[in-house]
Amino acid sequence: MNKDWSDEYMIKLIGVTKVYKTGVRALSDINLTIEPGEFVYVIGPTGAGKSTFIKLLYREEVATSGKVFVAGIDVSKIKDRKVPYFRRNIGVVFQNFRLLPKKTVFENVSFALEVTDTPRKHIRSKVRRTLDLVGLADKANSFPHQLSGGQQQRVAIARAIVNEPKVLIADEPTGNLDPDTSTEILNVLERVNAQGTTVLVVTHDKYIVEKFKKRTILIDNGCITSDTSVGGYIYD
Amino acid sequence: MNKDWSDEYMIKLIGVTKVYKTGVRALSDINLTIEPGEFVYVIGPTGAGKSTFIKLLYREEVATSGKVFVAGIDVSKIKDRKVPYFRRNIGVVFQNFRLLPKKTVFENVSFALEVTDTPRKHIRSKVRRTLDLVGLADKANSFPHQLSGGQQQRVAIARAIVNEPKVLIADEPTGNLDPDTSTEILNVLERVNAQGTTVLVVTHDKYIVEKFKKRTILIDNGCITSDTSVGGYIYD
Amino acid sequence: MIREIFSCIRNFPRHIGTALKNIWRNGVMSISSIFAVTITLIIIGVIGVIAINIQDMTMNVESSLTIHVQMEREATQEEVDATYAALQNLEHVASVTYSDKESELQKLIDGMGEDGEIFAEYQGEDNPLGDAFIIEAEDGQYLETIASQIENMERVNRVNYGGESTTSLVSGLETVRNIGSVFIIGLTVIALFMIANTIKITITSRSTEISIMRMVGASNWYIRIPFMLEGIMIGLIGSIVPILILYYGYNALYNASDGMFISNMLLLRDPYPFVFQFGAFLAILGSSVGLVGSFMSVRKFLKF
Amino acid sequence: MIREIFSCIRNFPRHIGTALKNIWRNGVMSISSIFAVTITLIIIGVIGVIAINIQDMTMNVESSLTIHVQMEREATQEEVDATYAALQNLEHVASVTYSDKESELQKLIDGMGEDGEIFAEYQGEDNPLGDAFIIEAEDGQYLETIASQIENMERVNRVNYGGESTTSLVSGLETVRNIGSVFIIGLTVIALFMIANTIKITITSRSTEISIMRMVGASNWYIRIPFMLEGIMIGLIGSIVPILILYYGYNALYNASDGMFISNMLLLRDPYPFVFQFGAFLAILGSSVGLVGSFMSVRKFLKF
Ligand SMILES: Nc1ncnc2c1ncn2[C@@H]1O[C@H](COP(=O)(O)OP(=O)(O)OP(=O)(O)O)[C@@H](O)[C@H]1O
Ligand SMILES: Nc1ncnc2c1ncn2[C@@H]1O[C@H](COP(=O)(O)OP(=O)(O)OP(=O)(O)O)[C@@H](O)[C@H]1O
Ligand SMILES: [Mg+2]
Ligand SMILES: [Mg+2]
Repeated sequence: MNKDWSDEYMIKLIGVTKVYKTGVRALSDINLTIEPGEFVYVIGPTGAGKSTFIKLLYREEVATSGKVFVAGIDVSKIKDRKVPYFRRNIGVVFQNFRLLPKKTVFENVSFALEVTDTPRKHIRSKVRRTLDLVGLADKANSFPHQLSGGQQQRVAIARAIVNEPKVLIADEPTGNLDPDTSTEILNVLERVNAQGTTVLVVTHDKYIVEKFKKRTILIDNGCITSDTSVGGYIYD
Repeated sequence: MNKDWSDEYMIKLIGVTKVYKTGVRALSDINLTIEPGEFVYVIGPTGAGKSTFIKLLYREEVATSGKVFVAGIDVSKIKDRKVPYFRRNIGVVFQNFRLLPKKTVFENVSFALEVTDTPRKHIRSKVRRTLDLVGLADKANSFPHQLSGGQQQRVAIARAIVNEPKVLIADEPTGNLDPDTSTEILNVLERVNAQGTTVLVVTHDKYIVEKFKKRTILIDNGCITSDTSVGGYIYD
Repeated sequence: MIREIFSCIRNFPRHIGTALKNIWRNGVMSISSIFAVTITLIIIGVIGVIAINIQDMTMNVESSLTIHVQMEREATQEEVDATYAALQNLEHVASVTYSDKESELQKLIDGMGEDGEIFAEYQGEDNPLGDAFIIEAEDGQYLETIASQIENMERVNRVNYGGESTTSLVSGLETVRNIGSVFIIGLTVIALFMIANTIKITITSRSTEISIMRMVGASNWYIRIPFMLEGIMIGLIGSIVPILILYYGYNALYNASDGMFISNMLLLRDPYPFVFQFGAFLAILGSSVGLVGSFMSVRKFLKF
Repeated sequence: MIREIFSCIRNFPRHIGTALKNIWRNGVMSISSIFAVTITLIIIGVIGVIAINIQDMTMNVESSLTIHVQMEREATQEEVDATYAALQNLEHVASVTYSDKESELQKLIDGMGEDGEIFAEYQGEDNPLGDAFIIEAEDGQYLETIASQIENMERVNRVNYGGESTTSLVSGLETVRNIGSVFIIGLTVIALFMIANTIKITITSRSTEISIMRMVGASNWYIRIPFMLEGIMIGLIGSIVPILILYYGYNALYNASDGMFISNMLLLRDPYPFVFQFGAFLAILGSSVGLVGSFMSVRKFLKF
C-alpha cells in the first residue's frame, strides 16, 4: 500500500482547487508539503476553506483539480471500497465531533480499534488509557448526548488518537474547551506528535497558537497567504 | 402571561439543583438574579454545568429542586403545550447550533418569525437585515450542511436575535469563530443588549471576556464560585 | 385557543407549502411512505373488488330464487285456479307463473340430461307429476314466510324454494363471502397499521427537527399541521397507482369476461360508476390514514 | 479479500453482539420493522394455508373421480363378463367395480332426492337401465385416455367420468386455486417489498452512523454484517407471532371443523407436520427478506 511513499513528505498538495457543487470556490491552487513528524497549525478566518482543506486529506471531499497525496497514496485514485482502509492511516477530530449516537463513550473509542482488527485483549486497556489521557475515564459508559460539549470534543480526540495513526488531523479541537483543558489537550497532541505522528491542527484559538509555537499555515479566502516555520498568530 | 413579572429581575434562580437521570449532579443549590437589560458572561471549566444552567432557563431540562423564574414566569409550572409560547421570549444560540437540516439559511431564520405570526410583509426584510448583521447575506439559500462551522454558528445567532427576544442566551457563540468575526458578533450582541434585551453569554474565550468587560459568573463543579459586576477572567 | 385557530387559518397556504417542500426534501422517506400507501391500497383494492362482487352475486342469486309449488296429481282444475288466485294475493309475492304437468315432466327430463330421455315414454297419461306454480318473491328474505304460508294450503303437494344446485351455490357464495369478510377486515386493519407504521418511522427520524421547531417557539399546531398535510398528500399520491390499476384492471377484467364469472348467474358489477366510487373511497382511505398516522406520530414528540 | 474474510469470521461473535445492541438501542425503529415483518408474514401465512388446502382438496377430489361405464340394456351376461375382464386389463386402471341394473336404478332414485320416489314403481322388469361398472384410475390425469378406450368397446352404452356436480366442484376449485395463486404470488411479492421498504427506512435514518463508521476506517463488510444480522434477527423475531398464530389457529380450525370444509370431500391437511413445516418456511422467509433487505439498503451508503 505504501510502496511509492517517499520519506520526504507525509502530505503533499499540488495545484489543488476545490469548487463545491453550489459554485463556491473553497480552495484555489493550493501547493503544500508537510513532512513526516511535523506539527502544523492551520488558521484563518471563518469560511476561509480550512475544513475543506482537511476534508480533502481524508477524502470526505474530492479535489476538483490538482493532486493530493497522503502517506504516499494518491487520494483521488482510491476506490470507494478501499477508502476505509486508507482512513486507518489518519485520525480525525471533526469540527462537529461525529460521535456514534447509539454507542457509549467507551464503544465509540473502541470501535476505531475493533474495525482495524486489533486483538481483543489489547482493546480494553488501550481505550482506558486513552480516555484517561483526555480526562474522561469516569464518562466511559455515558452516551454522547449525556455529555457536555467539551466532553464530546474530548471523546472525538480520544477516538482519533487511540489507534496511533500516521497523521492526526484535528478541526477546532479546543473550540469547546476552557483554557486549562485546552492546554492539557495540546499537551496530549504534542505527546502524540513526539511519537512520530504528523499532527495538523485547525484552530482559532490565539491562546494556544501563541503558547505552543509551531509551523503555522494561514488560509484566507481559499489561498495559503502565509506559511511560517515558527508559530505566530497573524491576526491583529 | 407576564402579570406577575416584577421589574426587578429578568432571571431568578432560587436554590436550584439539577441531578441527571444518570446520577450526575450538574448543578447544586444555585441562587442568582439577573436584572432586565444586563449583559452577563457565564464561564467555567468544561463539564462545570454551564449548559445545564442555561437549559434550565429555556426549559430543555427541568430543575430537580428549586425554582427558576424567567421573564416573570415560573418555568417549572409551564404546561408542555405552552412551552413554545414561553420560548418566544427567549432567543437561544445552541452549543451544537441545532439548525433545521432540511431548511435553507433564510428559512431557518424566517421560521422563528413565522411561528410567532409576524406579518408576512415584515419577515423578508427582517431576515435580510439580520443575515446582513451577522455577515451571511450571500449564504441565504445554502443549506446548513453546505456551510462552514463558523457560518452555521452565525446562522444560529441570527435565528436567536431575529425576533428581538426579551432574553438572549448564547452557548459558546464564538467557539468556531476567528477573533475578528468574534469581535463582530460581540458587537452585534452589545447592540441587541443596548435595545433592552438581557444577554447571557456562555464562553471559554478569554479574549472576548477581556475585551468586552461585563458582569461575569464563574460556575465550577455545579456551583457559582464567583460573580463579579466588572468582568475579569478568573483562570490563570 | 381562538388565537391558535386564527393563526392556523392565516398560515394555511404556508403550511401547504411547507408540507410540499418536506415531501420533496425528504426524498427516500417520502417515496417509502408513498410506496407503503400504494401497496396497501392495492391490497385493499383487489380484495375489496372481489368482496363487493361476491356480495353482489350472492344477492343476485338470492333474489333470483323462486318458490316451486307442486299441486297434487289429483287436484281439479277449479282447485288449481283457486290456488292460483290465493297465491297472487299473498304478501310480498312479486309474480306467479303457472306451469302444467306436461311442461313439469319435460323440465324434469331436461334437468336430468341424458338420463332423462329414458323417462320420455311416461309422458301423457302416465305422467306421475301434478301442475305447478313458480313464484317470485319481492326479496330473497321473504321466501321462507311465503313458503310456509303456502304449505298450509289445500291440495298443495310440495313447496320447494330454489333448485338444489342453486341453494348450494348460494350457501357456497355465502361461505366465501363470510370467510372473505373476516379476511378483508383483518387485512384492511393490518394494511392501515402498515401505513401508520411507515409514517411513524419517517416522522421518528425527524424528531430532532420537531424538537428544534418547539425550541424556536412554534406552537404544537403550527408543527403538526404541515405534518398532517404531508400525511394527506402522501396518502393521495400513494392512491394514484391503485386507482389507475382499479380503473384499467377492472375494465379489462369486465370486458375479457363479458361481465360474468364462470356462469351467467354470477354477474360482475358494471364498471361505471363503480370504479369511480371505489377509486374515491381508496383516495379518501389513503389520505385519512395518512392524516391520522401523522397526527398520532407527531403527538409523541410534542410532549417535552 | 482473504484478509477480509478472516476478519469477518474472527469478529463474528462481536457482530452478533453489535446487531443485538442495535436492535435494542434503536427502539421504535426496530419495533416498527419487526411489526412490519409480523404483519407481512401473517398475511402470507393465512393466504398460504388457504392456498395449500385448496390445492390439496383439488387433488383429493380429482383423484377420487371415477369412470362410470353403463352397458346397453340388452347386453347378455356373457357380454357383461367379457367387458368386465377387458376393463380390468386396461392400462392405468386401479380397480373395477360391478354394479347391476337394480342397484343402478336405486342409486338414481337416491340421487334425485324426493323427486326420485315417483320412479320407485319402475323397479324390476320395467327398469330402463342396464348394468354398469365403476372404474378408478391410478391418477386423475389418465381418466380421459381410459374413457376414450372404453367408448370403443362393444355393448357399452355410455361412459361418464365424474358426476356432474363433482366435475363442477373440481372446476370451481381450480378457478379458485388459479385466481388464488396469482393473488398469493402478488401479495407475497408486495409483502416482501413492504419488509424491505421498512428496513430501508430504518437504515436510511442511520446513514450518518454508517458514514461515521467508514470515517474511522471500518471496511464495508465490517459495517454490513451487523446490519445483515440485524435484518435476520428482525425477521426471526417478527416471525414468532405469525408462527404462534399458525400453530394455535390452524389446530383450532382443524378441530372446530373436524378436519373438513363444507363437505367431507374437502379435507383439511393434517396439522402435523404441516404447521411445523409451514412455520419453518415463514421463519426462513422472514429472515431472508430481512437479510436481503438490509444488504441492499446498506449498499447505498457504502458508495462514498
Ligand atoms: N458541502 C458544501 N457545499 C457547498 N459549499 C460549501 C460546502 N462546505 C463548505 N462550503 C463553503 O465553502 C467555504 C469554505 O468552507 P470551510 O468549511 O472550508 O470553511 P472553514 O475555513 O472551515 O470555516 P470555519 O472556521 O468557519 O469552520 C465556505 O464559504 C462554505 O460555505
Ligand atoms: N443529558 C445528560 N444526562 C446525563 N448527564 C449529563 C447530561 N447532560 C450533561 N450531563 C453531565 O452534566 C455535567 C455538566 O454538563 P454541562 O453540559 O452543563 O457542562 P458545560 O459546563 O456546558 O461544559 P462544556 O463547557 O464542556 O460545554 C457534565 O458532567 C455532563 O457529563
Ligand atoms: Mg471549519
Ligand atoms: Mg456546554
